[in-house]
Amino acid sequence: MKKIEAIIKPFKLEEVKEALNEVGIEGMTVTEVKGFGRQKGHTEIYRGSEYTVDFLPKLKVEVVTADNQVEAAVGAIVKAAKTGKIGDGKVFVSPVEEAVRIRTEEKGEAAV
Amino acid sequence: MKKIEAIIKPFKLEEVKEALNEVGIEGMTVTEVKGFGRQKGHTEIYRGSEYTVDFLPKLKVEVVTADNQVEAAVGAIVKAAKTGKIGDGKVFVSPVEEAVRIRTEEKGEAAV
Amino acid sequence: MKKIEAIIKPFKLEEVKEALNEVGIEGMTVTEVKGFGRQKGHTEIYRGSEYTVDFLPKLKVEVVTADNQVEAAVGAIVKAAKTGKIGDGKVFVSPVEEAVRIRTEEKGEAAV
Amino acid sequence: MKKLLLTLTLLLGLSATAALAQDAAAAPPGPTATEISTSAARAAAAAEVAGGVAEDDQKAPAYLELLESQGEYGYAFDFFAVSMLWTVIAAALVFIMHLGFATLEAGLTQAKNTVNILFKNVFIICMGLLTYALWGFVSHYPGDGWLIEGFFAFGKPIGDLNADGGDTFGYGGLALAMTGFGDFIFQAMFAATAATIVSGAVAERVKLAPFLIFSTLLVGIAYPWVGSWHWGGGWMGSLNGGNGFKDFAGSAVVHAFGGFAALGCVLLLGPRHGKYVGGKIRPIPGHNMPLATIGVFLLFLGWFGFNGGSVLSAAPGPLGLVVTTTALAAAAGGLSAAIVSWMFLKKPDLSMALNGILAGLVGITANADIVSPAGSIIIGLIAGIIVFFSVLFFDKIKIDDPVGAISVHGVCGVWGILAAALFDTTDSGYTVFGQLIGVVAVGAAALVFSLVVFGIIKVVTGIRVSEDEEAEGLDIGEHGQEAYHGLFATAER
Amino acid sequence: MKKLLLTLTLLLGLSATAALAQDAAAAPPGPTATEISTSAARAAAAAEVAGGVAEDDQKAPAYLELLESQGEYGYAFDFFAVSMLWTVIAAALVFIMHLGFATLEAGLTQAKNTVNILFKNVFIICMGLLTYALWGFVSHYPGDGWLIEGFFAFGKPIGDLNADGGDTFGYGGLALAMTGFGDFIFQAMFAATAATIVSGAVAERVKLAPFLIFSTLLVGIAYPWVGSWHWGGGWMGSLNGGNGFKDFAGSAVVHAFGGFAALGCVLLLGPRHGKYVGGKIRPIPGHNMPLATIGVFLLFLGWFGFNGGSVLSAAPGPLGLVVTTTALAAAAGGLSAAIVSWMFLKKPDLSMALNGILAGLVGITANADIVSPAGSIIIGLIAGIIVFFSVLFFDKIKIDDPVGAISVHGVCGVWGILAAALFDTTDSGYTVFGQLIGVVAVGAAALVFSLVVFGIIKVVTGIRVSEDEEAEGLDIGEHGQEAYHGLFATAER
Amino acid sequence: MKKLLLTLTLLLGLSATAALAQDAAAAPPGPTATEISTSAARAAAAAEVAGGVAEDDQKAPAYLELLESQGEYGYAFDFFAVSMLWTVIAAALVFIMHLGFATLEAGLTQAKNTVNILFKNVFIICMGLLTYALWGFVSHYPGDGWLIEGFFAFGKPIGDLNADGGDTFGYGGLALAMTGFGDFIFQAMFAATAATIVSGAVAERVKLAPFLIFSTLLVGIAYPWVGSWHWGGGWMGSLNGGNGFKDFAGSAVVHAFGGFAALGCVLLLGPRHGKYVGGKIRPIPGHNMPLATIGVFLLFLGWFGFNGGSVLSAAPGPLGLVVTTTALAAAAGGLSAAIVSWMFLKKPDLSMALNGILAGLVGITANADIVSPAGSIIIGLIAGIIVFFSVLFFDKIKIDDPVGAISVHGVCGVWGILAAALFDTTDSGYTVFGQLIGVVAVGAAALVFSLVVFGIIKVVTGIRVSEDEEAEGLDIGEHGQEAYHGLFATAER
Ligand SMILES: Nc1ncnc2c1ncn2[C@@H]1O[C@H](COP(=O)(O)OP(=O)(O)O)[C@@H](O)[C@H]1O
Ligand SMILES: Nc1ncnc2c1ncn2[C@@H]1O[C@H](COP(=O)(O)OP(=O)(O)O)[C@@H](O)[C@H]1O
Ligand SMILES: Nc1ncnc2c1ncn2[C@@H]1O[C@H](COP(=O)(O)OP(=O)(O)O)[C@@H](O)[C@H]1O
Repeated sequence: MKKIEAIIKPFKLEEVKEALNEVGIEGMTVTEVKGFGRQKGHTEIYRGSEYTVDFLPKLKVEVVTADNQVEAAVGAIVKAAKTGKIGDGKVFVSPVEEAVRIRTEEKGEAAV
Repeated sequence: MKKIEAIIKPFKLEEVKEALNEVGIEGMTVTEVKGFGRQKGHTEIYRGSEYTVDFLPKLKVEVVTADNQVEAAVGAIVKAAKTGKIGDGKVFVSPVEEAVRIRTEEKGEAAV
Repeated sequence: MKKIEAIIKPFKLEEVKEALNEVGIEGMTVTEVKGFGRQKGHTEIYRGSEYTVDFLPKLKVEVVTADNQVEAAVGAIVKAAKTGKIGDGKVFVSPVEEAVRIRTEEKGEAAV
Repeated sequence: MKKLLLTLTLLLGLSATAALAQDAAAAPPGPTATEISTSAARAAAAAEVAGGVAEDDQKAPAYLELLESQGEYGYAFDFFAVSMLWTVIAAALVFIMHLGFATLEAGLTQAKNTVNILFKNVFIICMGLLTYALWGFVSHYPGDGWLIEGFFAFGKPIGDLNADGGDTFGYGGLALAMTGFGDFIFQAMFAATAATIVSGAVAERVKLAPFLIFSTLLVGIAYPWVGSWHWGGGWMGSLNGGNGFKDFAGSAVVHAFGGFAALGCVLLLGPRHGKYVGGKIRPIPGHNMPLATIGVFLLFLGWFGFNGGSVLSAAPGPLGLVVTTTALAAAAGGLSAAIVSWMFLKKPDLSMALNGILAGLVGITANADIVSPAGSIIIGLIAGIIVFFSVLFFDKIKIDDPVGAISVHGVCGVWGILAAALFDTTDSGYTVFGQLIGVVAVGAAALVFSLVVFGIIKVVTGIRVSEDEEAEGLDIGEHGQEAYHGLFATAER
Repeated sequence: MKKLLLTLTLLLGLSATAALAQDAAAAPPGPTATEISTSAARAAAAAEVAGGVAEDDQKAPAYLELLESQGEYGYAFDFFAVSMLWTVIAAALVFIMHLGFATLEAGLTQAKNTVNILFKNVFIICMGLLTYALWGFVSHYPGDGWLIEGFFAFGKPIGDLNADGGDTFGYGGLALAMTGFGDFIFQAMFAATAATIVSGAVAERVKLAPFLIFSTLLVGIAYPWVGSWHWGGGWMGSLNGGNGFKDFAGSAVVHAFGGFAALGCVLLLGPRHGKYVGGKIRPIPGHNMPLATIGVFLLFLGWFGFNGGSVLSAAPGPLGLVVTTTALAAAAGGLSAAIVSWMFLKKPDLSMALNGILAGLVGITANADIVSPAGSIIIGLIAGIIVFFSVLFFDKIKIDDPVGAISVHGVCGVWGILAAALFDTTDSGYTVFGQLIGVVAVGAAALVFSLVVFGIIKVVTGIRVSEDEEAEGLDIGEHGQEAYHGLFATAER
Repeated sequence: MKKLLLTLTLLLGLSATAALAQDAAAAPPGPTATEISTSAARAAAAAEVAGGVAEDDQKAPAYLELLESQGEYGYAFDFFAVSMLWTVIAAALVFIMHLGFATLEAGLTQAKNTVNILFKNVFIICMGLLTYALWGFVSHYPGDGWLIEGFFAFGKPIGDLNADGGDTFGYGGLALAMTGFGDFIFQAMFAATAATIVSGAVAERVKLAPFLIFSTLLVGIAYPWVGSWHWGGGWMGSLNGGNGFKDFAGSAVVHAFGGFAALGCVLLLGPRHGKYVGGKIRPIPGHNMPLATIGVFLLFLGWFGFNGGSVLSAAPGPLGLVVTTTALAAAAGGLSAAIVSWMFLKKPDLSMALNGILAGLVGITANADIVSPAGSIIIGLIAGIIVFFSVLFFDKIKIDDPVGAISVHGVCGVWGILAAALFDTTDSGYTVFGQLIGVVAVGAAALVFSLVVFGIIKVVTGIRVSEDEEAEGLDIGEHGQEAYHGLFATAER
């Protein structure tokens, strides 16, 4: 199994979710994060002084899935999340050795 | 070392923490997340219109631990987090290659 | 590629960011988390009763980077995040198999 | 549940229509006699208040006599107008207490139950005003329309309370210097308070519809019923050896009433899941202290109208005294609760200081017009100490009251009633014993009413949400609506 | 944009300086004639209000005659003083409605647009007060200074409104028992309301600077212009067969005016991105329901001053009636909207109950002084039902109004005007038809003004932020400022 | 620290007991002479205010003479009653300013220090009311009880302020138309304001107990001491060539006093960690802009009572003028601060607009009763510009003031005092020089008091929390209580 972690722009969540559903993935976990990267932050003002905000709001979507679904899933995410503008985010894939469904104690790919 | 990531129902945190303590694990990191899965969301109402909320509040508990503790830890989590109802969550195990305790710069299993 | 996950004290973020920039790392993702560990929580009071808060606010900094940068990055984080007091946090390193930049669909080390 | 609710709706609709019909019949031909007669009972109630005034005013009898001697009340119109204006403004101040309760209760409970708390408070003020118009006011002040003399009277919809012209002392005399509508609106704002007190105590676990039905009965029927014993000229006038029960603005008939009704409900309801685990108390901290603080300041503000308006005229002497004693007691209560919490818990507890202010306010409510400034400070200091130990006590015996309503309104309500005997500077003959009888009667009535009515509802429909719903929060369970939407909500749509 | 803004600033600065100059010239030598004459038109407007009072007061003509017969108004000074005091307090209550609007609108929109909402509301109250002083008041109440008789008058800066001494009925007579400054400040607080209503409807997508210019013109020019037709003694006095248009405190000239102006803006602006997708409505929930609830309670509180102050004196009879009918209609509106939402949506909707309270308040505003309590309850019940279906309707036809301003103020404003004819207990000859003409005229004027002026601005500078900015939020885009900073902000600095 | 605190508690308890004893001794036998005599000094102070009134009222001397000629004040009772009522309502409005300060300060600071801010504000209003009753009022208005003539008087507990009957002009005459208790409660609400101003400036780093002790001394001793120079009939009456110092409602003796006391504290305390790093300013944004906005609107509302109540009667002429000038100055301040920030920072800064409203309000406070509407607009416009540059200036010189209290209250307080000379329309002989002397004296006294007293406390116990505690937040460090609890808190219990 693999874990796919995608950092995306917040307003793309709905589209990413639907794209994943379409390739048969029906479980995912989402976290609010702040991202720092090439997309430059913006200047903010507060009581007369300016300052730079480097960290921008993003969402992290995590999906654990069987090896043979990874490519489809990554493809779906990339397609749905792309705006073509800087700051669109990244997708990372890493190995997962075991998965357990707490409710049933099923293990492995059956659990995800 | 392995990283154990458990997605659990929020009100189970205390029990999971205690179960982990009992098997000798004394460090963990918790994140508020939203989960999407078989547990269907609910309908909400706002100013006269209905809409579906698919993402449900969950907590993610992360524990990095020595290989030989993994089984006990996963078992403890599963036992503590189970309600038997849909949406209880998942446990994922993945490899960790290195760990450093910032304060002491200890490395490896000594660091977790 | 590797993923470096660092749990740090919140007020150290700025310094960690700058330390990472100095070793040439220009992308990272940060999450608000709560940590449980040796650093004991504190007692709080509410309407006449005391209770213990075990989970302390921390930040998780995630960086995916090329293998040959890992050492420098970990070193930079450790140096910047250290106060020498308990609760300084941990750094974990784990394998990443693939990375995709959503905007350009670049893959691998070019994507991070 | 749904059925009960629909029945309720229907009943409300019917009464409103009936009221309209009555009204339509009565109004056009010409001003008929006012619905609420300025009966002997009402005059008696008013005289009790006037008593306090008169004693302070010994220097000005000439003017008062002058007013009364004027057949037409001509020159006195202005005093009447200013008093009536004060009544209306005081009603607005009491109204804002409902926002105070809403934010205090929301702040001291969990985020996942916030919509539920807010909805309950919105419902109670709306329903409270309507039931008071349709039934409560007439039942509260029956004049000579008692069913059981001095003990119970039926209510009915108010009619044209300006039928007497709405511009002279004819409605209530010098000691009730307002029009019928002024009297109504001021009292109506009080009425909803009692039910709101209960709402905080049962928060985070009570089923919505049964609570709404209970609170409708509480505010619609029980509150004016018990209140009529004192303010309606009922049997309490014979307490204290005929000097009457002393409860200036309602430490007993509003606050203790609400507090003991809350106690009854909590006894039937049980504590929140997870509050008491293995003999240990696990505090469930409120989710938003600024909201709670806003609530207490608004309640403090509203109390200027609650106590100040209870002078029932703009008589300058008593008005100045009442607002001064009220503010000093609040300040003393806040301070002593903060200091006591600091001494016993090592750290100063904001949530306790806030409760202390309310404790001081409830404590002074029965006696604000008859104590000295120094007396008011002491009453407040003691109230602040009482509320601290009372909150601890109820937690110890596992009576789970998320906002401290039982301690603040119930226990400190009793303290205020007793303090009226202890700190009276007017030698009016109030005794600790006489006062105790009164407040016990009120508290017992509230408690029994709650146990019986809420008990019946418990048997019929249940009163508590499921454990799952409690864990998930009542906002989603009862309302399908969340109080806060962050980045996520935005993202998801 | 910047240029328009600077021009605006300049104009403002110039007028202020001009005003000072005029003032400096006029003031020292001695009290000159008051700038705002108590003209025939003003007296007429006042008389209309007095009408309502007089009818209720048939028993007290002796006193009123007495007052008028006193050449010096000596004894009447106190009634004048108390009335003036009420005017000032009512102005303060109406002022707090602006906080109510600010928190309601902020609560019902997304967190990322909160600074923007708050800024707009701060701007509107500030700009509204200034333009009303520099132009609006005189244009609103032109006396005999009409440019087009009964239809339009130029404005100019107010001068020394105490020039008549500021202490007698000389300014406005018995039915306008206040000084010139009292009159001004009360009316000025009303003025900003109309623009604030629009601000909620266009929230989350309107470009800041164009909206500020539009709202300056709306509050500065259009509001007093349309208002002069009714309150300024304009052509509406001939409606209802010469009995005049009945709009007690502004269901039409304030609320419907604001609501229809909002409709015009929303038509030009289009819905928020993502609100209507593929024929489906996707609600965009507000980010903070406690804030929204605070807003509605503050608006309810402020309405004591809005309607109560519109008695224009402290006359006890009408005052008591007006606050009672106002409160009952609000309560009924909140309850019926809650119940209807419960029946149709299976769950009780807090956001709807809140809108229902406001619907009841807007519905009673035109007629609070001429209906019975039962009438007010029915007006409120119906308003609550109307607002529920109206909100659904506008969503269905894809008119996106984040806070329901068009339904609450526009639709229920119309309802209030009609209800004045339907529930009148004073036989004043108001007809549904006559009322309809009036409210249609007001609504059409507001709509056309919006379409034309906002339309021109749309062509010249654009009125909508970019899609990217809308997604990211207007707080960062327009202000470079965020409303909330958590742990993160702390960490990052 | 604990010891100091306990001592404080003890002292407070003792004084209260002493007060009770005194009171008990004095009250029963019969009304003794009022504790606060209507001394020559008081009358003089009152006359100053009356001066402003009289000049506007030249047309009504007949009525005023009539009132004075009536031995019994009979007919005048109503004017007295309405004035007293206004005093009480104004006190309530000033009270709500404390909630305004609490929410403004909480909103403009970080979430981790919110409980601390709220606690300080709760403490200050409580302690302020009590110390004012036990010491301050008598020391503030010494009558002829000066220790050092015109410069310092001891305080003592208030007694029965209704001893004169509480119902005639006997207490303060026509220009102070209120009872003793009315006078007390209105002044008491003012008193706590000065300490609250300081609380914002020292936020996020000051140690709790030392600050509470300091603020107790500031509000209890220093405020009435300095205030007695002006309002107590002290030496400032000889300024401006004997015309007296002009500070209508306290630009100097309340606001500049608080602002300069804040400056002293901040100088001793140093900036927050991380505010100035390597010569650069790093803004620390407030955590909750809606809370801050609520605060400013509530302060604006409260100012209706702060300035309006300072008319010290309900005299219609001055009352209307004062509320109008107050509102216009606030509006102008908000607008000019917004526009200046827009021009200099490219974007409109909500936090600055909010500060601008307060700047306008502070600027008009000294002179609201003697300027024209146009004058008030210009005063406000300039105040808004001043506050913008002042905030920038103090940041530049590394005086870290999280809420801008020094700029808003200190600097704009000075501006208001000078504006009284510049924009006076009454030819009262106020000179820039005379005004400057007064405000410098007040500011210097506040600054020196702070430096000395807070300096001593700094040496004895320290005044600043540890760097660790500052990083973690004072809520946990000082209170063991957090302001916000989310999903997590729920989960964890
Ligand atoms: N090396 C990295 N490790 C982890 N997260 C990263 C890394 N680089 C970028 N990110 C995340 O991806 C987001 C987008 O990256 P950015 O460089 O701004 O634009 P783009 O994805 O278009 O290249 C960042 O905000 C950050 O959250
Ligand atoms: N493939 C997955 N990858 C990551 N997280 C998942 C995955 N499937 C489920 N989850 C997480 O686990 C939670 C519970 O899953 P769900 O399918 O609802 O019920 P159950 O665990 O009982 O099968 C989800 O809310 C989601 O957070
Ligand atoms: N085994 C672990 N797995 C995951 N996170 C851990 C683990 N141990 C500690 N942490 C994280 O590191 C933080 C600091 O650890 P702690 O034991 O308190 O202090 P120190 O880092 O000084 O040893 C914790 O708050 C927790 O977030």
